[in-house]
Order: sequence, then C-alpha cells, then structure tokens
Amino acid sequence: MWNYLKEIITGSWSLCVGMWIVLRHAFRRPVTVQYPYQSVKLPARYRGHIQLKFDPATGNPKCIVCMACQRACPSNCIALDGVKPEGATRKVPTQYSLNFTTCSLCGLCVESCNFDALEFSKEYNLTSQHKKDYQMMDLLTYGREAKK
Amino acid sequence: MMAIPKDLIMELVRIVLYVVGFLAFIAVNAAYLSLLERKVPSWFQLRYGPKEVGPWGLLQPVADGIKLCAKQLLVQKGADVALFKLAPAMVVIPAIMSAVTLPFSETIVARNIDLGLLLIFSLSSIHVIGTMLGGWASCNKYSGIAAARVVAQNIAYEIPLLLVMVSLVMVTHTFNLHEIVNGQAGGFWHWNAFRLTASPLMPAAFIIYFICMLAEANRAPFDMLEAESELVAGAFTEYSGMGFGLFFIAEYANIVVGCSLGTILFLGGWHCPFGLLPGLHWFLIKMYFLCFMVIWVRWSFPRTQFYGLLNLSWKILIPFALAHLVLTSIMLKLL
Amino acid sequence: MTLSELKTQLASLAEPGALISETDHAKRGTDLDVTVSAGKVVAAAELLDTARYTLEAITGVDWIAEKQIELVYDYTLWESGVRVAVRSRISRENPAIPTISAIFPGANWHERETRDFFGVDFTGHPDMSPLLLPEDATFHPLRKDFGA
Amino acid sequence: MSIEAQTIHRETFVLNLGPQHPATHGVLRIKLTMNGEYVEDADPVIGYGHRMQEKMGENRTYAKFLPNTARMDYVAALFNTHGYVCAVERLAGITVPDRAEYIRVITAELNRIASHLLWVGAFLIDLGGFTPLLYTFDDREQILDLLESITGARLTFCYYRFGGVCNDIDEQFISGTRAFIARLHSRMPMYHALITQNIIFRKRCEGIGPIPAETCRKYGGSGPVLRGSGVSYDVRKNEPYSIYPRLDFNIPVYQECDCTARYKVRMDEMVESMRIIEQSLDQLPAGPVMAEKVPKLLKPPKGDCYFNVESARGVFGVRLVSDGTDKAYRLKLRSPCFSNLSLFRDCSRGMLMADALALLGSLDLVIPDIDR
Repeated sequence: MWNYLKEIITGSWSLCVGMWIVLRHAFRRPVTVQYPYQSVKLPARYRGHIQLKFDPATGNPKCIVCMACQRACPSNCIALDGVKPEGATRKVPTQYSLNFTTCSLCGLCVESCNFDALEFSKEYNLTSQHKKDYQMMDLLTYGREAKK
Repeated sequence: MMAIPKDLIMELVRIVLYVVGFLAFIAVNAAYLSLLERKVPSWFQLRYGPKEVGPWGLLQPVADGIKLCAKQLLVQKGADVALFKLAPAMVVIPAIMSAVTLPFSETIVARNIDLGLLLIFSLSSIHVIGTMLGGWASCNKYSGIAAARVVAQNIAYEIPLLLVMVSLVMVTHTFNLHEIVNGQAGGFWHWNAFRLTASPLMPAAFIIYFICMLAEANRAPFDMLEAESELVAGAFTEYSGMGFGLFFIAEYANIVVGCSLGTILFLGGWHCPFGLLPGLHWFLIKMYFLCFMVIWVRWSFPRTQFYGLLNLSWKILIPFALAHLVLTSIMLKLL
Repeated sequence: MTLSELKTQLASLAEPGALISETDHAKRGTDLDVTVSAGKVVAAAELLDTARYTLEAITGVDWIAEKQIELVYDYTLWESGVRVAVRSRISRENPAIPTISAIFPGANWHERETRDFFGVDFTGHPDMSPLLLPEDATFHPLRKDFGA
Repeated sequence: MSIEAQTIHRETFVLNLGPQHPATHGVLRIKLTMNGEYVEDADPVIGYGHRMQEKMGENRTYAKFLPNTARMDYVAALFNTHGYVCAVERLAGITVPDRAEYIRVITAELNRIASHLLWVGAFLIDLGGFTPLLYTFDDREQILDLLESITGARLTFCYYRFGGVCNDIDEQFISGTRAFIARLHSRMPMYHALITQNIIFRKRCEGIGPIPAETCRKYGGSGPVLRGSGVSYDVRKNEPYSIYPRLDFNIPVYQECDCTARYKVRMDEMVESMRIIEQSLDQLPAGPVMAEKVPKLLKPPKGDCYFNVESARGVFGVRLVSDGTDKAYRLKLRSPCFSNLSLFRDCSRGMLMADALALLGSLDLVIPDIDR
C-alpha cells in the first residue's frame, strides 16, 4: 500500500518536474536559424564544390594540368585538359569541368593538388531544373565569374 | 392563413443564431487551437513555429483549411464506403452538439436542460463509435488495431469519469450545468475543485476528471489510437482531405467541450476567483487555460503504453474515484 | 580454456599439414589462425561455443586464381579480446559448406549475406533467400569475375 | 487447450511495418506476424539501401574508399573511417604520430556523444515524446559545428587519413570543445529530470525488451546493447587501440538487460566520453598530424588483418585482404547494427507491438550501416 502511494506521488512529481522543465524552455530564445532570411557563417574549411584558384596578378588559373586531382577523385567527376603554349614553361588548362552530380564533396582532389590551384567554394545555394547544368560545371568560366 | 406566433419566430431566430454561433465558435476554436498546438510546442522546443502565413502565422489555419478542402477525398479499395464516409461526421456532430447545454455565462446558453450533464456524457460516448467505425471501415490493419484500442481505452476511462461525476452530482444535487455553476459563486474557495468540506479528495477528483478528459479526447499521452510511431496515424491513416479535417476539428472540439465542462464543473464557470465581475471573460480565461494545459501535457511526455493506460485507469483512477465517492457520501451524511 | 588449450583442440580438427598459427594480435588483429576442412567448420564452431566465444562475422574471399573460395569465421572472446579466425577453403565451382546457424543463430544472416555475395551454399541453412540483394538476384557481386 | 481455443489462437495476421514507417528510422521493413497486438514473429527485411560498399572497396584504391566509409553509419561516421584507416595502417605498418591519435580520439568521442544524443531524441520519438529530440539536437548541433570547423563537413566527415588526420585542430576548436563539455555537463541533470525520472518513460522501458547476455553472444550483439545486458565488453578496454590505454575512463554496464539499461548505458557513455575528451585535450602533445613517408598510392604488403573499433553502436570490424596491389583484394565491413538487428526476431517474440517498437528503437539502428 505504501509503495503504491509512493509510486503515485513520485510519478506525479516526475511529471510535474517534466512539465516545469518544458515550460522553462518556453522563455528562451529560439535557437533555429530562419534560413532564407538568415544564414549561418560557414567555417573556413567548409567543403563546398571545388573551384579553381586564379593568380591575382595575371588572372589566369594557377592550375598546371598535372592531373593529380583527376587521379585522386574517387568518383571520376573531374575532367580537365590543357595545352602548353609556345614559349611557356608549363601547361595551362583549356578545359576543367566538374561533374557535380556524382561528386561526393570528399575533398581528396584539393588535398592532392600540389600547386595550390584548387579550393572549396562557399556556395551552397545551388539549384537547377536541368541535370546537365551540374553534370558539366565549367570551372574555368565559373571561377572567373565568381571572381567578378 | 394561420398567424405564426411571435414567440415561435423569436425561438426560431434564437435557434438559428445559436447554431451559427456554435458552429463558428467550434470552427474558430478548432482552427486556432491547431495553430496554438503548433505555436506552443515551438516555444517549448526553442523554435519559431509557423510564422510565414500572416503575422505570427495567424493565417496558417486558413491556409490549412484551404489545403484540406482542396484535397481529394480518397476511398481506398476494400473500404466500407458508407461507414468510411459516415465516420467523420459521427465524430464531429456529437462534439458540436455537446455545446448546446454549455452555459458560457449567466445569459449565454442555448438550452438550459435539467439533465444537461447526462446529455453531454451520452453524446461524448458517440464519437468513440465514430472513431471505431472509421478505423474499422478503412480496411487497413493499422486502423483496425487503433479501432480496437479506442474502444478498450474509452470503456476504461468512462468508469472513473462517471464515478467522479456521480459524487459531484451528490454534492451539487443537480444535473443542470447552470445551477452547478451558480452553486460555486463567490470566490475560488467555493469552486468544486477546492470544496474540501464536501470531500477532501475534491482536488484529486478534478485531476481524475482532467486525465479522463485527455483519454476521452485521445490526446497525448493517451493518444493510443493515432500513435504515429506505432500505428502511422491509427484510425485516421486512410483519410485524406476534409475527411481527415473533420477528425481534426472533432479532436479540438472535444478539447473545447471537455475544457468547458471542466471549467463549469470544477472551476466555477463564469465566476471570478475573487467574487468580482462575473462574466463570459472569466469562463474563457479558465477554459483556455485548461486548453493550454492539454497542449502543455501533450508536448511534455512520451506516450503511455496501452496496458500502462489501462493500469492507470483500473489501479489508480478507479480506486481513487471510488474512495472519493465513499468519502463524499459519508461527509454528506455527517454534515 | 586457455589459448594454448584451444589451440591443441583446434589442431585436432585441422587437417594434417593445414595451417594453424598463433599470430601477433598487434599486427594481424587475430591471435589464432586455423584452417580446417569444410566438414570441420561445425565442429570448430561447437568448440568455440563451449569456450564461450562469440561469432563476429563470416565472410568469404574469392581466390579466383586458385579456383577456391575461402570462408573466414571470426570469433572473439569478450573477456580477453582474443580473436580466432577459422578458415576453410572450398571449391569455387560448386561452393558448399555446412551451416553453423544451429550453433550460432547470428550466423544465419552472415551466411545469407555470404551466399548473396559469393554464391556459397550453406547446407542445412533454414532460409537461403537473398538478404541484401533483391529477392530475384542470380548474380554474386563479390566474385572476382563479376563486372563492377 | 480445446480445439476452439486453438483455432482462435491461430488467427494471426501479417503486418507490414515499413519500409516507410515512422518507427523504422529509414528503409527497414519488418514483416510482423501479429496475434492481436502481440508479435508472434518479426522478420526484418533489409537491403533496401544496399550499395555494395565492399565491392567498391575492391575496385578503387585504398585512399579513394575513404569517403565511402562516412556513408555507412552516417550518424557516427568517424568510427567507420577510424576502423578502416586503422586496418590499412595495421597492414601497411604505418605508425601514426601521437598528436594525430589524440585528435582522432577527441573527434571520435565527440562523434559518439553526437550519435548518442541523436539516439536519445529519436528513441523518445519512438515512445511518442517529441520535445526531448529538439533539446538533444540543440546540443548535437554544437558538436556538428565544432566538427565542421575542423573537417569541413557536418556528417560525412572524411577526416582521417592513412597515417594521421588531414587537418590540424586549432585553439578555437579546443576552447569550443571545452565550452561544449561544460555546457553538456550542465544539461545532463535536465535530461535526467525530463526523461530518466519520468514515470511514463520508466513504465515504458523498465523490463521491456529483455536481451539476455547469452543471446547477445549467440548473435554477436555488441555496443550499448551488450553492455545493457551486463557484459562489460568494450573494444576500447578489452582490445585497446589508439591511445585509449593511456586514458582513464569507465565502461558503464547495467545488469537489467531491458530498454532502460540500454538507455542508461548510453547516457553514462556520454559522460565517460566527455571525460575522455577532457583528458585527451589536457594531454594533447604538439607535433605533426600526419606520418611522414606515407606514399600517395598505398600498396600494403600481401596478407590479411582484422581491426575492431568501438563505434557508437557497437563493434565495427574491418577485415582487409591485400594482394600487394594498390586496391584491396577483399574488404569486409562488419557492421554493429547488422548483428544487433539479427537478434530482434528472437527477442521480440511474444511482445506487444508498442513494446517491440521500443525494443527496436533501443537497438539504435542506422539502416545504411546494416545495408552497406
């Protein structure tokens, strides 16, 4: 009998405590971020899709078409090509396209780059109605536009 | 041509006015309680809740209503079409009809019936059958389980509820809601919930009533019939559009009626706690406070287990209600 | 049962000339590595069951050059962290091995998975229907001749 | 039993729980044979999210498989990566610098807390309580922010490399982690008052879903499920790896075998993980975070090895067979949830449906980890 009453009392008390805790939270500020109006600050190491780095002096990509990123990619989503202009010491990319639909944003390509030519974009508001827009992302033009 | 008596016309106008009034009252309450049901947990849970549609999301229920009306009412293969379509109506009509005898204030009452309390309890039993039929007619196993649960649950909870009511009627000597309220005039110490002279267990009786009301309205933590982590949406799984909308309205209508009844029976109806300025506003304040409690309870606790719910009823609520009944009768005899 | 006792008992199960070696836990992750014939897998499981080992995983390795499939049963003793690998090699053409699911019910799923991936038939298994692959799958993807 | 009673007893029906059901947390389907509300038989059907990760491990180089490891148990992704890199390191004989080992432990334990916080919330959802989920997510977000600041991702971290980690941690991370630990310490009493003490929660968990230790042994159950059954087995203690032997922590064990025991194990593990993180931060040595001379194209010598780590859900094992080339010859991934789910059929027999779902929730399943 005593246990019966004790359980009722402790049980009811636990319910009251629970309700009190929940009520106390009602007077705190919401912690959610209202996305289209507000956005969180992305950390410096945020892994977005990749983009080419450009030499600020010449405006040309730093990439020398060594193909290390292409080899490092687990999903084979980087395709690049380059030529060696007359008199130049190194190659320049003529085409650098990223298949963003298969990219898993692992960052192995950026890590593999020995020439500091690749970086992560901070752009995450990417949307399109056509798959092909992201199947062949031309990073040469994309990077230049982003710079402007 | 026979002249229509003026009294009859007045009566007809009165009836029409009350019918429209009640429908509007229940509909607006259902709509805005559903908004409150989303706003209150958002405060508890450190979020904003609906805020896009109208200022503070005030037009959200309207948007919801339009959405529900625009949706097609699907009836799946194998369902008992007649019962399937009848069930939402069977649930929502008694809930609205119960409002007929509720005295909102000294003057605002549709029909002051001597056996008002009895009428409300008989009506509130019908919606159980409606929910059961809805679950049964859905031809869905989850709904079928829910239909079986709802019957067992409501039988278990009618008993302590009615035991509490019997003792209350013994104290008040009437079934008439209007008279019950007037018996509690003059300060909160006269309210039935605190009338310790009638029985020391009166506050417990109020809590029993509140718990039973939650169970009757199938509200969390007793929402066995739409336990979404077990039964998807229980009896309402197969309903779409306004079929679901009616169940939804009925749920909130039941809360409103239940909270109103709690206010009338235990919290002194339209009377002020300090004996000042009685009126509709006090009734509404008390009723919405109870509604808030209902929502608060829902978002604080996990769901009970089915046998836990029956254990609570048979092992705790019924013994207490019986003790209360015995005490009341003894006190009544002695004093 | 100490490790050396277990070793002698397992050695009695192993075929003459078969490999039974105490391996370095730090380098291999196992303490005892024993190869038994297909018929003795159940006996080994019984022995390890009485020694209160638990079955961690069953897996196959397709040795296509040797036309064999090797099954590896990993057992662990909780108290000491000792791991015993029981191996058995069976023909690749018609792979069949008795089930140990009667001794370790947990082997049921591991064996079904191995059947999915390698096509090994576990004789006496209560239900050999595909577990992870679609129910109508007729291919065995982890065989080396399965094109990726 | 009379013939009539027998026929009544036989009246069972099959209930298809999932693949889309609120309680299955993903694409898990359970064929329930029900006798009224009682479960007569529960047959889990898995494989809806099967991606053949093991084959992918065989047809790409060792480094290229790293991103995949985060996509199995995505709630506790670092443990899978940890198991994989440790197995490869064991086979290739790479020693990891101390600082990298410490960073691995710190981040992995943070991940464990995040995973357990998610579980507490999701378990309460299974039981019908919504509000705790939002509170645990509030705390979990802090961890994800911390991990994002050093790994660049919130879920699919891909942080460990063969021979170390890819990025060093900074002062901001260290102070942020200490602040988080202080915060979670102050929140624990609230969780206990809101959840552990709650009478409804207790009634729904105490004595529900017993899993005897022997069943765990027969099925290979591990992790909090096993420790809730009274067996003190934790890879970190019983088969120590990384720097765990240097740290002082306890393995919470409860004897009750029920859902409450599993819940309490996880709650206590969070506290223990915080102790581990604090000690690791105190002891954190300076130095490089990558071993020198790890070739870009790793070719471990011929042979095979096994490596176990204690993931948030149990024992995550990797069996690696190398033929000396740059790709694994065979990569077996032993997932904890796979074994933990396999005992569900045995343990749920005769339970009420709601209790069986509480048991299912208490196993802490991540379906892509089962399907791989």
